[in-house]
Amino acid sequence: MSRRPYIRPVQRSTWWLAQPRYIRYMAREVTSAFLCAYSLLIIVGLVRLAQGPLAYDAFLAAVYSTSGQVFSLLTLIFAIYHTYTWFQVTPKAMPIRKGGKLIAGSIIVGAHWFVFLIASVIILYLVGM
Amino acid sequence: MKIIETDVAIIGAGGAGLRAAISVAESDPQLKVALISKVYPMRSHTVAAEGGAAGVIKDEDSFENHFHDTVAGGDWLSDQDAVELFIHEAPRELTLMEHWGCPWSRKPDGRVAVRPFGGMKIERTWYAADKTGFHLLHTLFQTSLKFPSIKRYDEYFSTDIVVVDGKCCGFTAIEMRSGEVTYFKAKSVIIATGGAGRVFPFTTNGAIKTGDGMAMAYRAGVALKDMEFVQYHPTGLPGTGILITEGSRGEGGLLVNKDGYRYLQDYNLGPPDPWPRKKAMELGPRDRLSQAFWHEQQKGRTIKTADGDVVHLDLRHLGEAKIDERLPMVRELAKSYVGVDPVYDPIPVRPVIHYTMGGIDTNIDAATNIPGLYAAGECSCVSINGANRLGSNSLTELLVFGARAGSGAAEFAKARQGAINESAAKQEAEKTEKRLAALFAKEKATESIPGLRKEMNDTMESGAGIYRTEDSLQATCTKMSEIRKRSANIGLQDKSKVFNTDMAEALELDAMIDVACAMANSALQRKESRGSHQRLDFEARDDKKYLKHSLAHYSPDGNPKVDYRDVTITSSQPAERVYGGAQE
Amino acid sequence: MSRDTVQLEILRYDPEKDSEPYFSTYEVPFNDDWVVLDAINYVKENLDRTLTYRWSCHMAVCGSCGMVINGEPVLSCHTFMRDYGDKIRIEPLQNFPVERDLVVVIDDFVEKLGSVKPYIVPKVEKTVDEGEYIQSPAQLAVFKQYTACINCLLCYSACPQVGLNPGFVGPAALALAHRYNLDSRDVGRAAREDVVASNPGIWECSFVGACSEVCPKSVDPAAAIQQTKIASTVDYFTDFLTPWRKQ
Amino acid sequence: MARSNKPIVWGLFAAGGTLSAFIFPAVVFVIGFGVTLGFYSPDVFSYERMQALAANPLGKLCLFAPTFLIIWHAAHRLRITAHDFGIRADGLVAALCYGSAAVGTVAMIYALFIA
Ligand SMILES: Cc1cc2nc3c(=O)[nH]c(=O)nc-3n(C[C@H](O)[C@H](O)[C@H](O)COP(=O)(O)OP(=O)(O)OC[C@H]3O[C@@H](n4cnc5c(N)ncnc54)[C@H](O)[C@@H]3O)c2cc1C
Ligand code: SF4
Ligand code: F3S
Ligand code: FES
Repeated sequence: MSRRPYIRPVQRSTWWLAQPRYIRYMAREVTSAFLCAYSLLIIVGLVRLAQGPLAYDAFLAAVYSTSGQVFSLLTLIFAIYHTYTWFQVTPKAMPIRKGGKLIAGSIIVGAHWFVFLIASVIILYLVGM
Repeated sequence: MKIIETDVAIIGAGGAGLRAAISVAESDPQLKVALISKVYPMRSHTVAAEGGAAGVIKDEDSFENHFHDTVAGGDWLSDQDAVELFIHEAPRELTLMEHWGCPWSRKPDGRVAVRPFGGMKIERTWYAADKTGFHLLHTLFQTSLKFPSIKRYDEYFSTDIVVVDGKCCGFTAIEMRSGEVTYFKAKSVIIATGGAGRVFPFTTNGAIKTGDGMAMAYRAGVALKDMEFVQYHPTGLPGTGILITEGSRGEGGLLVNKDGYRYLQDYNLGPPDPWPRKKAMELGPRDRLSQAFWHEQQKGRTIKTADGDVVHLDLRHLGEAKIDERLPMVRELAKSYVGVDPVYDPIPVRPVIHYTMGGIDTNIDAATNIPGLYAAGECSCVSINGANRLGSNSLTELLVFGARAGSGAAEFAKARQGAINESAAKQEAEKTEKRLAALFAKEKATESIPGLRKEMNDTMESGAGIYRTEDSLQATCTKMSEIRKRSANIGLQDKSKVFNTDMAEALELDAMIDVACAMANSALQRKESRGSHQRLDFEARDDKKYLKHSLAHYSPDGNPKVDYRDVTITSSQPAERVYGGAQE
Repeated sequence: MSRDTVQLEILRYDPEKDSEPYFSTYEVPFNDDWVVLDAINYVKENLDRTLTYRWSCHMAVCGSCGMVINGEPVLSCHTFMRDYGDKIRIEPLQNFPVERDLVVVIDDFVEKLGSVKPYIVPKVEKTVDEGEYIQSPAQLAVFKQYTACINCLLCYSACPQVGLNPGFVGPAALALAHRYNLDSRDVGRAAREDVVASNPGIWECSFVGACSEVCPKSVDPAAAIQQTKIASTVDYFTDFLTPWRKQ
Repeated sequence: MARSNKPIVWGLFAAGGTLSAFIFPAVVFVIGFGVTLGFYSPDVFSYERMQALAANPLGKLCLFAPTFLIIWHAAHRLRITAHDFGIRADGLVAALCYGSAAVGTVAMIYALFIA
């Protein structure tokens, strides 16, 4: 048999360095690490809250410490990137038709950002109330 | 040698081959079907067809209309019994395609829409935007996956029909990936290998359209019928030969010369109405339009470009919305390959070799003169297209006669008496192996494959193009038989067994030379002008002598013997072909 | 910039001679109107008869000439030399075994394509004499885009999950399943779910989106897959909450 | 082939992803910088105020539901990301990711509803 198809090896852990679009993808996926860590932080805060004022204040101090602030900043950046990527793909996942015609993706994405703004303002306002 | 045994074997998995396979599978699920193709089915050139497929559907249309358009369009060289059968089956086959999922374009009420096409009296061309062939092919391919009895052999290059005691006993093919010669032992065989446009240098046809099946049948003893009739399509893109569909004229596109003048009115195709008038001007038949170009060129009224002379196809007045809805592919192709956006500028176009009306001689049941051997699609000639095919008849043809070939071959396989004499058949099949071994073994090749192919292309264009003369054809015939001889001296530079395309090109060249010889010789001997066959030395149609099919019989020296058979006429006596305002 | 020649670096592999692939360089004339396939054909006709690749239509519709050019999967008949520099690097499609030179083995894909039952399962059987099924232009528009796939496999080459998970049914096949699921004439969705909604089906896709970025026919398989995920998830929960409805 | 059970985790992933896209930047801003940037007075996050919020049934829900969805969103995506980084022990990774999310969920239930 003269056939001998050659199978090129796949770089299992570094494949994503090959192309900018893969790097962008991995950046999006890595947002989950920050979302995860920050949700854990919130949960820790809730547990601390349940444990009493001393525990809770120590927790707050940690959040306001320099490393806590750096962590929050990083998370904020990745959270916004998550929002950006998530909105960007919604027209694909949930296309909307009206009268047989597709509604332009940019309109759907724009509407999402609009809701995002309103939601953010409400949250900021409610917390301060 | 590997032997694969089956009931029905089909060579070619384009529209015709796939339709035939499904037809066999539906007629009897017990029959084993082998579907062989030198490329994956969805690569077959049916994929390139853009415009549409003809079938009577509108209330104001009638079978008589379709019959008459086809017969007159074919300059009365069509067999009228075949045309009758064809037009009646056409809407049924197209409806069947709809049932199988073909995304035909629709009218607002949800019924199938039709568009006008060249040489047709009423709109009857079903279309799926401007990707009709693509959708037909993929629908057929995907539907074929439903049938477990259809076993595909993709990328097998078929080379020779095996005939024992005058009966077809299968064929040989080379598995491209291993280089192994395989004998397909079959009770009946259908050839559906498509056309042979690649015989010419400037063509809309893909690289695979090299007439292999025609040559196989021809060498096995089936005549090639009406090979002198080769269609030029009036609107190909200069340089690449990419087709701009007739649908673009059906939608209202205009052809103008270098002065912006709609020159077709000078060739009995007027009046130049601003709207698309059926069977007139831009909607005249292809042969007339291509010939008009030639005359304009003689008069110096075409536009000179680096890729030869062109005229302009103007779609601008249709507007962006209509172009995008009906002709998206035209816009895309023009933008990419000639850098012209038809919304803003006219598209440069010129006539280009498009279709082989002639082919493997079959009867109305798609059967050849060799028992057990059938043919359908562009490789065959049942004679519905006569001397000039009407646009959108061939996609329908490959469905109608593909289906017919399938049921005929199925019946034949079931009724076939007596086992195939395997040792005799194997002996025949081994000839292919030997021929191939000799090709591989040749050390000193004095001819190159691309070189010889180019010489063939050039002589076919110069001698057997839009207009022909005794001298030009004689020169081409002489040149072709010289090329036939010299082809014995080609060899392979690639000696690998695996996916050897050098070998495939050698075999394709071999087939094309046979086909070209049949074309040139048949043309030389037809001393009249009819449809796409136009002779400057015999300008009139001569029904007395040539209301006949030409039949070219194989001869190894490249000079086939050509004889004739009467055309079947049922209800339409030959008359003058009139287009334009004069028709009414 | 005007140039006379361009260098093509083409990946070569002949299983009968080579233990592994290597690059060969060819110098070809530069031509403003040429697509890369024209340059490759030039090599085959004039420089090296052993160069092996697939092509047919030269008009971006048969899907046979997919290659990786300068790292990006493209149709070589629809990619212009004028858009590249003086060196063009040409490799076979990623994620497929290399049969020889630029020809890859696609059996596995063809198998997967068939596995999603890509044909109409009719709602009501109609005979030909009863005419066509009625389908409004709006109903057609819902799935039209997903019928445009030419099986060129650029998406399989671009999708990292195809490379990392050989069992993955992959973008084009899943988009085709979606095409039939959305067709108003079809009721085969439940039957397709066996493959489509299995682990190697839609769930192997992590929405990289590369498939849609490289698709020459704007099929947008990424969208098809995400929509299928949503529909399958809804199905799953409906089946779970209303077990009596299951046949 | 068998139908996958992934819709369970994917459903949570999708819901959490959507919710977090809308609210998480604001939430992180509020928690991380609301006070330090002087946007709010420090007592906005005082023990008493938070305690009151956590005691209110509606407040419980507002704290629990989003956090629950987001942590499950993140857990599912992390599992896939681990695979993308070449870690092939998918069973173990899944157990770790979903396990942590489950632990977090239980901790929240404990903090909000039991303690
Ligand atoms: C650009 C273009 C546009 C067109 N537009 C229209 C239109 O709008 N309307 C219309 O009616 N017609 C149109 N036509 C004509 C029509 O498309 C063709 O006549 C028709 O598709 C031919 O189909 P087929 O099945 O006979 O052959 P093909 O589709 O060419 O298939 C041939 C098959 O045979 C196989 N094959 C060939 N040789 C071998 C071998 N040696 N061994 C094994 N297998 C082999 C190939 O692999 C392939 O599968 C158009 C043609 C072109 C080129
Ligand atoms: S989806 Fe697009 S990229 Fe993928 S095979 Fe189809 S046409 Fe090619
Ligand atoms: S690139 Fe691959 S992971 Fe999904 S969105 Fe496309 S199939
Ligand atoms: S050659 Fe057909 S797609 Fe490129």
